[in-house]
Amino acid sequence: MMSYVADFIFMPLIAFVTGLGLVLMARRVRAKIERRVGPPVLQPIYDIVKLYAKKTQISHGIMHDLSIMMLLGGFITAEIFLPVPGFDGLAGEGDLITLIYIMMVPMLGLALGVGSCANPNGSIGISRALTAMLAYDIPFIIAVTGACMAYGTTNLIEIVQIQQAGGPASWGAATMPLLAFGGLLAVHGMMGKEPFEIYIAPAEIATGPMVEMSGKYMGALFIMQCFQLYTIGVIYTTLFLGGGENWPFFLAKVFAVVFISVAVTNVYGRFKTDTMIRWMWKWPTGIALAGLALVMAN
Amino acid sequence: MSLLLRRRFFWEEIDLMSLLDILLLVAALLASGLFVLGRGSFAGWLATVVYGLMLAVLAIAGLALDSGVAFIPSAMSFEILGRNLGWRLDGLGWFFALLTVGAAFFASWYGSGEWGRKQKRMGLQHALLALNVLAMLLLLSSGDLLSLFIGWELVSWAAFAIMTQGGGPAVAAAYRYMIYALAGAMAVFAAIMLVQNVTGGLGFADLQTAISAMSTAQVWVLFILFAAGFGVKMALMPFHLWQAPAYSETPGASSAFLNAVSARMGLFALILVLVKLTGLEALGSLAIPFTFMSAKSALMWVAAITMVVPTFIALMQTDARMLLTWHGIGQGGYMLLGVLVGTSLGTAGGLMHVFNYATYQAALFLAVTAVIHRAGTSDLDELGGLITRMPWTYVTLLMGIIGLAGLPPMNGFVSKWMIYKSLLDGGQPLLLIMAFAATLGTILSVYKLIHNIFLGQLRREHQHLKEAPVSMVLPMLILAGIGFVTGFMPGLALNITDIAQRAIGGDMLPHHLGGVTLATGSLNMLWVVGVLIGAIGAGALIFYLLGNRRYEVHQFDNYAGGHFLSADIRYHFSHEFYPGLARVIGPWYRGSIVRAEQGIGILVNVAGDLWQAVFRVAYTPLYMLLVVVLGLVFTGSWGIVP
Amino acid sequence: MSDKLPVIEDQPEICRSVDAGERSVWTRVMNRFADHCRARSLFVLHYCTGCGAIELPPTITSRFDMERVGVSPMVTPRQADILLITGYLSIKTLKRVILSYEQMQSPKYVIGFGSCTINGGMYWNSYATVKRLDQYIPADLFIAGCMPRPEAVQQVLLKLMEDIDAGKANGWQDYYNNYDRYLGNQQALFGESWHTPTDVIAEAKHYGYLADGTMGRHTDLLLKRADYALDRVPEDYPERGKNERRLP
Amino acid sequence: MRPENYRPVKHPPSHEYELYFGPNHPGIEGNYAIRVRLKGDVIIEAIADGGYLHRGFEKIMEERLWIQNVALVPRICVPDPVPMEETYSRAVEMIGGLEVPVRAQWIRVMLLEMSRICAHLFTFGGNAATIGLYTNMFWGVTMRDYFLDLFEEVTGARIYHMFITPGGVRRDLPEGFLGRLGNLLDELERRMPEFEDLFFESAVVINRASGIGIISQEQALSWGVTGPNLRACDLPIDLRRDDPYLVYPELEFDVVTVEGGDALARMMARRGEVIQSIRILRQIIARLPSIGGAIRSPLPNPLAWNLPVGEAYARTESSKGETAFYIVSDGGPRPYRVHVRGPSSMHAVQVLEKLLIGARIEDIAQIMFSLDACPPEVDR
Repeated sequence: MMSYVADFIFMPLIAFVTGLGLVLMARRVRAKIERRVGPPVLQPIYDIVKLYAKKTQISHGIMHDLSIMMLLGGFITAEIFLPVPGFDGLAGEGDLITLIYIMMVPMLGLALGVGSCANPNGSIGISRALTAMLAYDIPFIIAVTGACMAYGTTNLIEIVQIQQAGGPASWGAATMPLLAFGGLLAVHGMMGKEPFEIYIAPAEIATGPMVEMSGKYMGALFIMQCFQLYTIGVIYTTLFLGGGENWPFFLAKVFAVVFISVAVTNVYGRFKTDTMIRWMWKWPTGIALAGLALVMAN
Repeated sequence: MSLLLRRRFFWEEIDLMSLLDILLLVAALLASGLFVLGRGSFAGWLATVVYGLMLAVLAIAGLALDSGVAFIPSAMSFEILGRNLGWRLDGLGWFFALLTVGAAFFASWYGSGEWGRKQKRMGLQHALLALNVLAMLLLLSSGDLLSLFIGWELVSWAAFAIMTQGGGPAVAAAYRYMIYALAGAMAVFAAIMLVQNVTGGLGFADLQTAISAMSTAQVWVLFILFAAGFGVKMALMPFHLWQAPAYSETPGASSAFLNAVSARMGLFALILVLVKLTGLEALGSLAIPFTFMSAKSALMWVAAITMVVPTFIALMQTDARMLLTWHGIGQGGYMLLGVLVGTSLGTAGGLMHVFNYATYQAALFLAVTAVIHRAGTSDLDELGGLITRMPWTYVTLLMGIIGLAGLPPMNGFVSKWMIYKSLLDGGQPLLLIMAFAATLGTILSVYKLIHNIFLGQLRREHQHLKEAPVSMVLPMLILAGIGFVTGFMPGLALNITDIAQRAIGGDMLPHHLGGVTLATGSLNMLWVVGVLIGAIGAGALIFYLLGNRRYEVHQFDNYAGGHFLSADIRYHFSHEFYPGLARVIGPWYRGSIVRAEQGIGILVNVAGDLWQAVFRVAYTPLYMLLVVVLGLVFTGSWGIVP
Repeated sequence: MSDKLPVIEDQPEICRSVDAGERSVWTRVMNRFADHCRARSLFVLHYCTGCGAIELPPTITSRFDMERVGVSPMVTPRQADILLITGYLSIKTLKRVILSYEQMQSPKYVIGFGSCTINGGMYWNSYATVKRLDQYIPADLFIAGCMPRPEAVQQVLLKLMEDIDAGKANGWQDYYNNYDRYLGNQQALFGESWHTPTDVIAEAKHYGYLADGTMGRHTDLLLKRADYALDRVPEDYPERGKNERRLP
Repeated sequence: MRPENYRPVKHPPSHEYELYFGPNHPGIEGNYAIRVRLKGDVIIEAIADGGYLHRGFEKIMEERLWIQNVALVPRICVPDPVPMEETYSRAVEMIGGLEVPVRAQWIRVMLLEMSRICAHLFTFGGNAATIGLYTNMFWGVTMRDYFLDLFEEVTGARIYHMFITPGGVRRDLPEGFLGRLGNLLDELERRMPEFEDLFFESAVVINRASGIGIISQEQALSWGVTGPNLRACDLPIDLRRDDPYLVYPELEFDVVTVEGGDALARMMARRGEVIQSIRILRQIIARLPSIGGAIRSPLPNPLAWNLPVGEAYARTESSKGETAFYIVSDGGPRPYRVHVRGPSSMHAVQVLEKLLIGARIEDIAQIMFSLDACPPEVDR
């Protein structure tokens, strides 16, 4: 029982703190590429505390509030179902498929909240975000399917154990490099970084979903960003990089996954929506399908 | 349930045989009674109560079936052409009958209140609904191929009758449906005749012996005839064109009923004939020459295409009812796919999806009907912002779409999970990817549905709308509630599908209240939903405890690039909701099947005209000559060949 | 020559305005912490109201890089903390500025940028511009000059941070407390029918910032005209057609 | 509140909606607005909505002395102020019959070309930022900042120099300035490949910019398009070549033309102009030290300076297009009437409105930035 309590409290907390680090890394890397200093170390925390400490909090109705709860709740749930070193409590109760669908709950919540703000920019942003989801999820799903076929299970704990049993040579990235590469491209789209940043697009739709978010609503979005980067990093690490043996290695892998994305993002512009779909359905999907074929052939 | 059976119950005292008789008798009485009394304002409530009673009877029958009774026979039987027609309700039929009567119960309840009073001929609708129930019960309890065919025809005509209620475009759509249904019935009839020719019998057992006796080509013909004939009813691709217009033009409550169960009759017949009687091994051994595929995998691919294509057609719809019916077609693909996988997990998933689909689709249709009732339209471009005006309808629609999209915590997720998992374990990654893609399309589509109706800008003419009355809100909320409860505790629904699965045969799926535990990854919805609710509660705590109080602003207090908004500015983004996607997959919507249908229509017309011309034109002697010559040649060859 | 300039002591240390809830030690500590964070995370509204906006890109880009002190541009007024009035305000712009200001979340800060916001500057005799910003919305700080250099922008932001940290930048409370006065000035400029979709009075009531100056004869006028509060569309709205420019 | 510019759509078709692009929008250049009517994300109608930056320049200038207006004119166009000063000064010189010393002419050309580079670097940055390529904006704006340093060294101000006065320029160049300018040009040339990789040759940029906002040659001529936008339609029209002023006839440079007329072509035309400006500046660095003489012809007391009765029209090829001043003097100490012919008012109103029809939401910002219109100059 106590282990469950520890899971429920510490896993989201660790995810949040790690996510803060990931956000800071993203901002710092970007600053370095843009040849400037970048934000101070505590900047992500300052931003979130500042937003929560706003003295007026504008709401656009109950659904707007509920969406924030769904957003945080969905991601907290996702964190609890992730296998991380030392805490696997609930990863066995729901598998990889469950996890992928749980991650859609906060997205749906956000979409509903943005819709209830009644701002056309927000609605267009959600329309683009969902379109982007359709674009990047197909290669991602192929990668996940291929990995599950290769491991013969969707149980996250077992996936990690299978990879750790054989050392780095048995990591997904080594045994199925094509799937891992296709998945990495899809993960880049999932993080919403350029060139796939079509749903924030400040110059086009004025930051889309965030357009009416203020105060703690915006703060929740900042927290969501932390969770999102962490969750994506962990899922990719679990599937293809052998999961976590211990915390230092594990975090290094998660940071590496996110780093690849944030390092290449700054030299690209933003695709148009249809270009992104075409690209995603051409390259990562093709690569992942080739990887899937290899897995099936074995 | 095993605990309950230690004691003797009253149904063990009374004759088990009569349970089905009671059911059919009550249904027939209700249908005929409603034709007479339907105009009274009490008719709807009467029907609701009777459906409730029938549900109770079915529950008793269910307990009996669960306790190991193979089927509940009926005393009713006829002798036609020397063949004995019999009816009996087995577990599979019972499962579908439960859904049928349940859907009729909620539809009737919904139609009894304010909504029914606004309808022009509600009495007829009630009566036709009862007729449909009767026809479906007859179909579901058919004991041999002939009674199956009779039930099939009855269901088709009853559905045709209820579809024409809308008038105008509804009649045209229903007419189109009827053409498809008759063609399907012909195919089924041909298949039955084929069986009769081979074995001389029409019992279910005859079919099994026929298949073992037939040549491969004959089995193929049988398979194609059955699949096409029953596939028409469940709108398998490419026989899907009739369903969306026909169902969406039907008046609200009846439409919910039709959507929830009517198309599933086709699935029932397919399961009965292809899975239960023929057996999946037989289908699997029916290889397509020169390919790696068998009849089973071909049908699975058809199911997968039925899953994906209609979903993406639904994405492009601008009418709420059309959108939902297209999804109905797509969801049928999941069910068939799950059943065809053949593992205990897949069969249970497919059957559970039938149940889940019935709950959320009925709820969705009732919610959309409530919107039509208040706002007068279901055109997605002409609504918006109704969340403040119709919050309970919004809640229903929200729960419904979460189910339809297959996200936790609703029940749609569980059955889809089981189907995904069975595909993965069955080594069908491509089908799994298609299932995932269809789910993604569904998410896009249902968000458009809820956004365009309930979110966004409230239109000026809808400023003074009220929530739908309790008689409408309550049934749909209960349906959505069932969806949630069976999502939280899928074991409840799996208990029901167990009965059907036992009737089909094969392994049973071991499950518990929270889901299933498998070696290769398990699902415990008690944990998933519990943690999700707890985490949303934590989110609520964070939301309410941290930061200042919220202040709700008016809708026009909104960022518009620094501009001022007012009621007469229309800024609701609704039309062409996914423009980027439409640009990519738009060219795929060339409507090849629509054109094929039109082409067949033209071909039939041309052939008819030609035939007519043959008789009209003045070359009769020439034709006579031709016929005579051909006849001579035929008889001559007849003489030569032997 | 002393190496220190004499400290001018003529104005007393402005006390933190005490919130109604700020009685316990806990809330006081939390508010200090919040002020600390507020001062270090400032989002500037991305609204180029005037020509001073030309010096903002240099300020945020690689050479001066304001992100290293936590200042970053934000797109919509909902997310922003600072409204930079970058130079002259034409009357048409002022309406949008007021709307944007009212849509921002408190605490919010206004910085008048350049001489034009202080006294009209170069356009002191223009018929189209507003000469004094602080008559219409409360400005916390001004930067003199035309055009102020990026260093000046940085300096004023640092000063603002100091003020926020010390709890002194409270112009936004003044807007709630003396809304009637600000609204009167706005009405004098825009006419009696002026209102924004934002309900400042209700917001002030909700958050307890209601003061004697919040409501008065100008706000009475506002309530009569406030369509947003009544959910109705006035009948006298002009029809489409007369002056509509049609495109070929 | 009914905003003055709002014209409501009384009963719009149910599939259309309106969107406000600006004035408070990151996709808009400056304080400017476009109201678009959309179906899906395709624009059916676009109406430019300016006037947010109106200061009444032409009226204010009538109330100020000839020399006071020198301080006013650069404020008409903020990103590219030097051509305004130069054109105004030249118009005044034409009325007053003032002769500009040769050295002052060379310095003016140098400032003009530096201002052109600044404006184009700024535009590249803005153009990249509309598609989320902020790195290019950060680098480009920083590069421009080094030019602003040089401006500050010469004129004492970063943005509004007020340096070119009727009759010449205010001051001579500081010691060693040309060397520093040369170094900066070297640095810019060294950085150009970076910008090429990042921006001009980036697949994403080319993908997005090509084919949008196409102006045909006939349209360009009939709509009054000038400057790089015109030359992007493959029309070699350049005032520096066609109607030479100052010492441009003595300088070697190419008129950069690009085929296509779309957003990409306009960007490429500007890129070519930056290279040509570097070439011009190198020639100036080489020749300016050998040109001596005064930098200003003597003026009478500027506070009591009555120009003779007359009128003048002076025009300049600025980074945005053809900038011109039409000035009428009634013999008094102040202009009788001033008209500013800015290129942006054509680009940002009539051209933009027409180009946006049929474009998509994501193209609005890019088309606007590719036209490089300057809202303060539109509104004046």
